[in-house]
Amino acid sequence: MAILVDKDSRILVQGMTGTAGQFHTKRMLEYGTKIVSGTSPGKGGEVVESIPVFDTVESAIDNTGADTSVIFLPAAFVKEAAIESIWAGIKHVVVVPEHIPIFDMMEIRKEAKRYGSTVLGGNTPGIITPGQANIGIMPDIAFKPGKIGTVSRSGSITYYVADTLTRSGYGETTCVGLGGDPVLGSTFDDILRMFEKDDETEAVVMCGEIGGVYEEIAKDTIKRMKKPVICIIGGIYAPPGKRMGHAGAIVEGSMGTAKSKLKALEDAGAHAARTFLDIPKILEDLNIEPVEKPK
Amino acid sequence: MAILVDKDSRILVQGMTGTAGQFHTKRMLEYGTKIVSGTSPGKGGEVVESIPVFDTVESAIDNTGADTSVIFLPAAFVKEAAIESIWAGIKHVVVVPEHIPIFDMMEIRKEAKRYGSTVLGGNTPGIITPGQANIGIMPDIAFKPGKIGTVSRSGSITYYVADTLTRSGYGETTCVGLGGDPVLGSTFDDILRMFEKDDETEAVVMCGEIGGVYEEIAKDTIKRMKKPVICIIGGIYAPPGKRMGHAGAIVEGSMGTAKSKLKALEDAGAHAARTFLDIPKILEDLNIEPVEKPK
Amino acid sequence: MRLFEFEAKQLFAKHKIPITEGVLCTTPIEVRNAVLNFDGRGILKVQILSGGRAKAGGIKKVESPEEAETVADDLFEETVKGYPVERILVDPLLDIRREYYLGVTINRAKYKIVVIGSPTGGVDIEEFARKNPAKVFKESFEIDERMYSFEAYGIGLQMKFRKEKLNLVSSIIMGLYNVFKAYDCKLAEINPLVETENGLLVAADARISVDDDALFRHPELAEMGIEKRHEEGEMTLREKEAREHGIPYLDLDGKIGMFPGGAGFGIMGNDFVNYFGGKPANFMDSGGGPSPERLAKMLVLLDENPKVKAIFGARFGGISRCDDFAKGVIMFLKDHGLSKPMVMRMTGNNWEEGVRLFDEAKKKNPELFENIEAHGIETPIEQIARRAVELSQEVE
Amino acid sequence: MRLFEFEAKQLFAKHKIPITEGVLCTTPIEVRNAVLNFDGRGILKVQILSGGRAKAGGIKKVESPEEAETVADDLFEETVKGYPVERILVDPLLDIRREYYLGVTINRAKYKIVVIGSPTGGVDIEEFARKNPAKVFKESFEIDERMYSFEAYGIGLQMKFRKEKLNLVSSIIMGLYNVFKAYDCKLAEINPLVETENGLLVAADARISVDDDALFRHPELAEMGIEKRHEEGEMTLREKEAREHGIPYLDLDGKIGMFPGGAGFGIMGNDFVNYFGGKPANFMDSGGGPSPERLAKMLVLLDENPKVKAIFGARFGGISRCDDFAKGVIMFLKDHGLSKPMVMRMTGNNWEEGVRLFDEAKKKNPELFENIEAHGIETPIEQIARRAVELSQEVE
Repeated sequence: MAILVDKDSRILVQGMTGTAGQFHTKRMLEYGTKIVSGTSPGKGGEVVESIPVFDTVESAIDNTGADTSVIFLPAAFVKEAAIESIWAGIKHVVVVPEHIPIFDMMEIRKEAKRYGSTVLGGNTPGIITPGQANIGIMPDIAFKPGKIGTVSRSGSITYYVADTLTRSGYGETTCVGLGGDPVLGSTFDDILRMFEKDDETEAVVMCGEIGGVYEEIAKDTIKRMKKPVICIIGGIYAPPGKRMGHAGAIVEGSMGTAKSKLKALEDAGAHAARTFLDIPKILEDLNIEPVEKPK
Repeated sequence: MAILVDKDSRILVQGMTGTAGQFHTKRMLEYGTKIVSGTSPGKGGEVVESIPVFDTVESAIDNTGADTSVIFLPAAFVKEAAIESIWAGIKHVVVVPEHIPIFDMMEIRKEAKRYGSTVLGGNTPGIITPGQANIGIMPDIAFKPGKIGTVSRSGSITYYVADTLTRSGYGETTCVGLGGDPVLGSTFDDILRMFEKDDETEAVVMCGEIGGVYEEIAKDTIKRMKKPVICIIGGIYAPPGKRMGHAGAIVEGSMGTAKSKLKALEDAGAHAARTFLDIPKILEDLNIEPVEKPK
Repeated sequence: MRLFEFEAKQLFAKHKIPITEGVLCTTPIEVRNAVLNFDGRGILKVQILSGGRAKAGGIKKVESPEEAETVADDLFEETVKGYPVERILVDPLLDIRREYYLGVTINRAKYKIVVIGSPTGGVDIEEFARKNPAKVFKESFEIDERMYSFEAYGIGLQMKFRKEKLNLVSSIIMGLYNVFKAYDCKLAEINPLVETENGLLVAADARISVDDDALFRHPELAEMGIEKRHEEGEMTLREKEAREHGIPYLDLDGKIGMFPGGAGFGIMGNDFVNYFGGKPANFMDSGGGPSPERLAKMLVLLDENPKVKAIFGARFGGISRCDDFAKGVIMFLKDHGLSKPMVMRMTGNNWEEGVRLFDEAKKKNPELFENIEAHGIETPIEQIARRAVELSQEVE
Repeated sequence: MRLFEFEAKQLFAKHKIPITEGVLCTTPIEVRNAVLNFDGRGILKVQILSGGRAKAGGIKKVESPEEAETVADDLFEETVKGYPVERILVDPLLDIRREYYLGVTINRAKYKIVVIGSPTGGVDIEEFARKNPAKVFKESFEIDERMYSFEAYGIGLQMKFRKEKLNLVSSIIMGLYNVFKAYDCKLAEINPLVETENGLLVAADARISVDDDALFRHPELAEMGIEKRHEEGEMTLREKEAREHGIPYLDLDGKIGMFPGGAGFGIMGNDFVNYFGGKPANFMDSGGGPSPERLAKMLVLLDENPKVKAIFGARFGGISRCDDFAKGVIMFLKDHGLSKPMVMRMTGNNWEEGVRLFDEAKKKNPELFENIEAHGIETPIEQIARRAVELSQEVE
C-alpha cells in the first residue's frame, strides 16, 4: 500500500501540451508513472509522448479512466482546471504552479471537500510513491521504496529528507508535498490521518517551517496517532515574520513562529529533529529497523 | 387541521413599523391571528399595536417563538428579509410586495428548499385558514371555515372563489395565494401536495391563468392525488401572451396559454369550472356535501 | 423589458462578445455613408422593440450606397410591425460559413438559469428545436452559480465547435452568461452566432430582455439611456393615454367597458363576459392599491370610448380597499359624470366604508348615480357579468 | 501587498464606507493649507507601508497651521520606521465619542473569511482581544458567500450598536466585506472606526493588504496606481540591488554567504549553519526554475560582500534543474570569478548533466574552480553546512 497514489493510479496531466507539461510528462513516464491522458482545451486529438490529449477532463476520464490529475498551467488557470477535475470525479489533484491566488485556492478547497477529493499545492513538488508513481517534479534520485512517510511544505526539504531516509536504508512509502503557497489544498492534518491508516508506513516525518498555522493545527491528530511522528521545523533562527494586521493576530493568536510550531508538535508527542541526520537516529531510538543496510 | 398556518401559528411581521406593516398588523390582529412580533432593523425595542419589534429575525424568534413570517417591505428589501427568515428557521414566509426581481425570488426559493421552508409570493394576498389565521391582506368577508382548499395566482380570484364557496355552504380549509409575480416562491404543485395530506380538505380549487408554466407542471401531482381538483383558468378569451424569445419557446415549449393549461389539467383528471358558480355544482356532482346550508 | 439590438450589442461588447461593427444611423445619408465605408454593401436593420423584423421587411440587404439610401428612405417613412423606424443599424455583410444559436434564459418550472446552444441557428431555430430536440443542448445553472470555463467548453463541444474555435466560442458563452447575470436579464440571445468564412465568430444579432423589476439596481443601464420603457407597437390613442397615466390598458373589439380590480379578475372577467355572450371593449388593470384619481381616470377612459355601451365594475377589496374604490367612482361621477349604464359589485376590505361613502354621496347628488346599479357581496359576480352583457345589448 | 492608508480609503469610499475628508500632501505648505481649511487644527499622518506609525512618531496632532508646517517640515526630512516620508495625509480632528474595531481577514486553518468586530478599537485592540476574547466577535463566511444585510446587523449588534447606528454600521460592515471580496484582499481593517460626538461613524484609519498573486485580475487597482510593490523599509544597498534583479534577499549578521535553492532550504540551511556554530551573512531564495543569469547574479552579490568569508552552495534539483544551476555557477566563474572559498552540493533532477558541465568547464579552466569544493548526493548536506562553518572560521 501507500497513500494517495500507487502503481495503479491513472494520471491525467492538465496542460499537457505546454512546455512544462510536455517536459514533466516525459520525466514522469520515464519513472514508470502511469500517465493515461492529458487535457488542453482546443487541442483535443493531439498526442504528447504517445499519450492522448482531450479538450475536457470529462472526456479524458471517459476515455482513459484517469483518477489523479497533475496541473501544469499558469496560476491564473489553475482554479478552473482543479475544479473541473474535482467535479468530473478526479480523486487527487496535484497543483504544481505557484502563486495561486488565495481566493482561488479557498474555492478549490471548498469544492474538493464537497466532492471528497484531495488537492495538493499550489507550489507543490508533487507526490511520489517510490517505485510506483512520481507525480509532479520531484527528482527520482532521492527516493527509494521503504517504510517512512513524509509530508512537507517545501520541495527541497522533501528531497533532503527523502535522500536522508534513502541513504540510511529506511526508504519511503509516500512523500507528499503540501506546497509552499500561503493557502494550500491540503494540510499536514489531512495527510497525517492518511499515513496513520496506511499499513506500510511505520513512522511519518513532517517538515514544517516558519509562518502560517498548518503545523499547529495538526497537533490534535498527532496526539491521537499510534504511529510516531518526527518533525523538523525550518526557521528556528529566522527573524519573526510579519503579522497580517490586528485581524491576523486575533485570528491566528500566537501561532506562526518556528518555536510555536515546535512547541505545539512536541507537546503533542512528536519527536523533533534538528538536522536531517537526526531523523534516522530518532527512528533507530524508536526501534524501527531500516529495510536495507545504510549506505 | 389546515395547511401551512392555523390558530397556533406564531406570526412575525417583517417591516412592521412601516405604513403597510402597521395597517395590516392591526387588521390581522383583529381577525384573531396570533401576531407575536415584528422586525425593523434599527427599531428594536419599539412596539406596534402592543406587539414588540426586534432588530433581527433571530432575536424575534428567540423572544417570541415566531414560526411564520409575513413581509411588508419595498421589493428591493424582500430578498434579504426572506432569506433572513429562512436562515433563522421560519417555516413559512409570505411575501406580500409585488415586483420582486426574478433573480431575487430564485435565490429565495433556493434557500427555502435548502432549509425546508415554504415561501408564498411575491405579490401574494397571503394565506388564510378561516377562523384561525389571516396572514397577508385578504378581506375577511369572503372566508368561512369549511372543507375546500383553494390555491390561486390572483388575489381577486382567491376572494371570488372563497366567496362562492362560503355562500354555497362549503367553506374553506385554507386559501393560499401563490402570488402574481412571474417567478414565485411556491408552485401549484407544492401546495396541492399539502392539501392532499390534509385531513380536513375534501377537494381543492386551483385557480390559474394565462402565462407561465406553474399550472402545467402540476399535472403529475394531480394525477396522483386521491382528492378531486377543480380548476378554473383565466384568459381563455385573452389574446396569447408574448414568448420570451426563441429561448423561451425552447424551454417552455407549448406551455403558457390558457388552453394548454386547461388541457393539461383536464387530462390529469381535474374538473374544469368556467365560472365561479360552476364550482359548487361540480362539488355537488362529486357528492361532496356542504358544511352548512347555502345562502 | 426588451433592449434594442444596438443596445444589446453594446452590452455584449462590454463582456467581450465579438459583435458586427455596425453603424447606428438616423438619416438616409448616414446610412449611405455607412454602406460606403463597408465597401458599398451592407445590411440595414430597423431598430424596433420587436422580433420577426426580417419577415416584416425590417431587414434589407443592399448592394450599393445608392440603394442603401433609397431603401433607408423608405424604411424611415414606414412603420415596421406598428413601430415607427427612428434608427437603422447598418452592418457590413458577413461571409457566413455557418450559423449557430446561443441563448440564456430562465426555466421558471425548475428555478434555474438555462444556457441553450445549437449547431443550427437563424430564423428557424424554434422549428429546428421542435424537430431535433437532441440537437439543441441545454445546461442548467443555479441562480447563485458562476459559469466555469470548462462548462463553457462542454457547451461549445455540444454545439460542435472544435479546436481553436472551441476557445473562441467558450469565451462567447461565458460572456453571454455573464451579461445575463450582470444585468438581471430574463433573456440574452445570439441568433445567429455567425462563423465567417475566415474563421471568426461574431454575434450578428443580439436580443436582451431585462427584468423591469430589477432596473432599480442597474444605474449603469440608465447611464446608457436604457430606462424603463414600453414596447410601443401600434397603440391606439386611448392605449397611449392610459399608458401616460400608468394604467395597463388594451383596446378590444367589444362593447362592454371593463372596470375590474386587479389583473387576475381583469382576465377572468373578460372570460366571463365572453362566456355569457358579450364582448369586452377593453382590458384594464387597476394595479395594487390604486389611488381614487387613478380609478376616476380609468372610468373616464371607458365613458369617453364611443364603442363602450355599458360598464362592468368590480372590486373585491384586498390591498385595494373599497373606500378608495368608492372615492374614485364618486370623484369620477362628480368631475366627469357617467353617460353609460354601469353595473358593479363592491365587497372585500373596508366595504362598509365604501358603501357609506356611496350612500352619503347619493343622498347629496342622487342624479349622479342614475346610471349605476350597485351590488354587494350578496350578488354573485356572474350575475353582474350577465347583467353587463344584457345592458350592452339593450342599448342597441 | 500593503496599500497606503490613502489608497485604502479610496477603495473604502468606492464602497460607501465613510472616511475622513483628508488631504494628501507632499509639501509642508500643502500641509499648512490643509490644516488651515480644517479650522486650524488637524492630524498629520505619514503615508508609509508599515503599521505602528503612532508609536514611531509618524502621526502628529497639530493645533495651528504654523505648527502643522513645522511638524510637516520635520516629518518630510525624517524616515519613519526606516521609510522615507513622501506623503502626509492631513485629516481633520474628530470629536471622538467612541472607537470600535472592524476587520476582515482569512482564517487559513478553516479556509474561511472572518469578519471581526469589537466595541473597543484603537491601538490596543490586540491586547484587548487577548484579555477579552468574548468581547471580540468573529463571524465566518465561505469563500463564495456574499454577506446579507441581516448578517451585518448581527455583527453590528455584537459590536453594541443600537437604533439608527445599527443601520450606519451595517452598511460599513457590508462595505468592508465587499472591499475585501472585490480586490482579493488578505486583510481589510478599520481601526479605529470612530463614532463622533455628533453621532456619525467614520473610518479614521484604513488598512488593506491585497493578495499579490491576484493582482493580475485587478486592472482597476493598476489604474489607481496600485501595482506590485515592495514594502521598502530600511533596505541595505545590497538588498536593493538584489530586489532590482528580482531576488528575495536579506542581509544578516554573519559571515557565511548562503547560496541555497528554494525558500524551504533557504530557511533550513540558515538553521543548520547556526546549529553548527556559524552565522549566515544573508538569506536568499533563487525562486523556482531560476535562469543561469540569475544564479550568477546571486553569486556576485555574495562574492562582493566583504562580510562574506565563505559560501555555502546547495542545489537539490526539482523544478530548478542541476544543469541550469551548473550553467549559472560556470557563468559566474567565467564572468566574475570566485574570490572566496565555497563548498557546495548538487544533486536532483539533471544532476548528471550538471556534473558533466562542471567537469567540462573545469577541464578547460581548472583555475576557475580552485576555491570550490563540490559534492554530490554521497555527501550529506549537514556535512556541507559544517564545512562552510569551518571555512568561514579558517579564513579569520
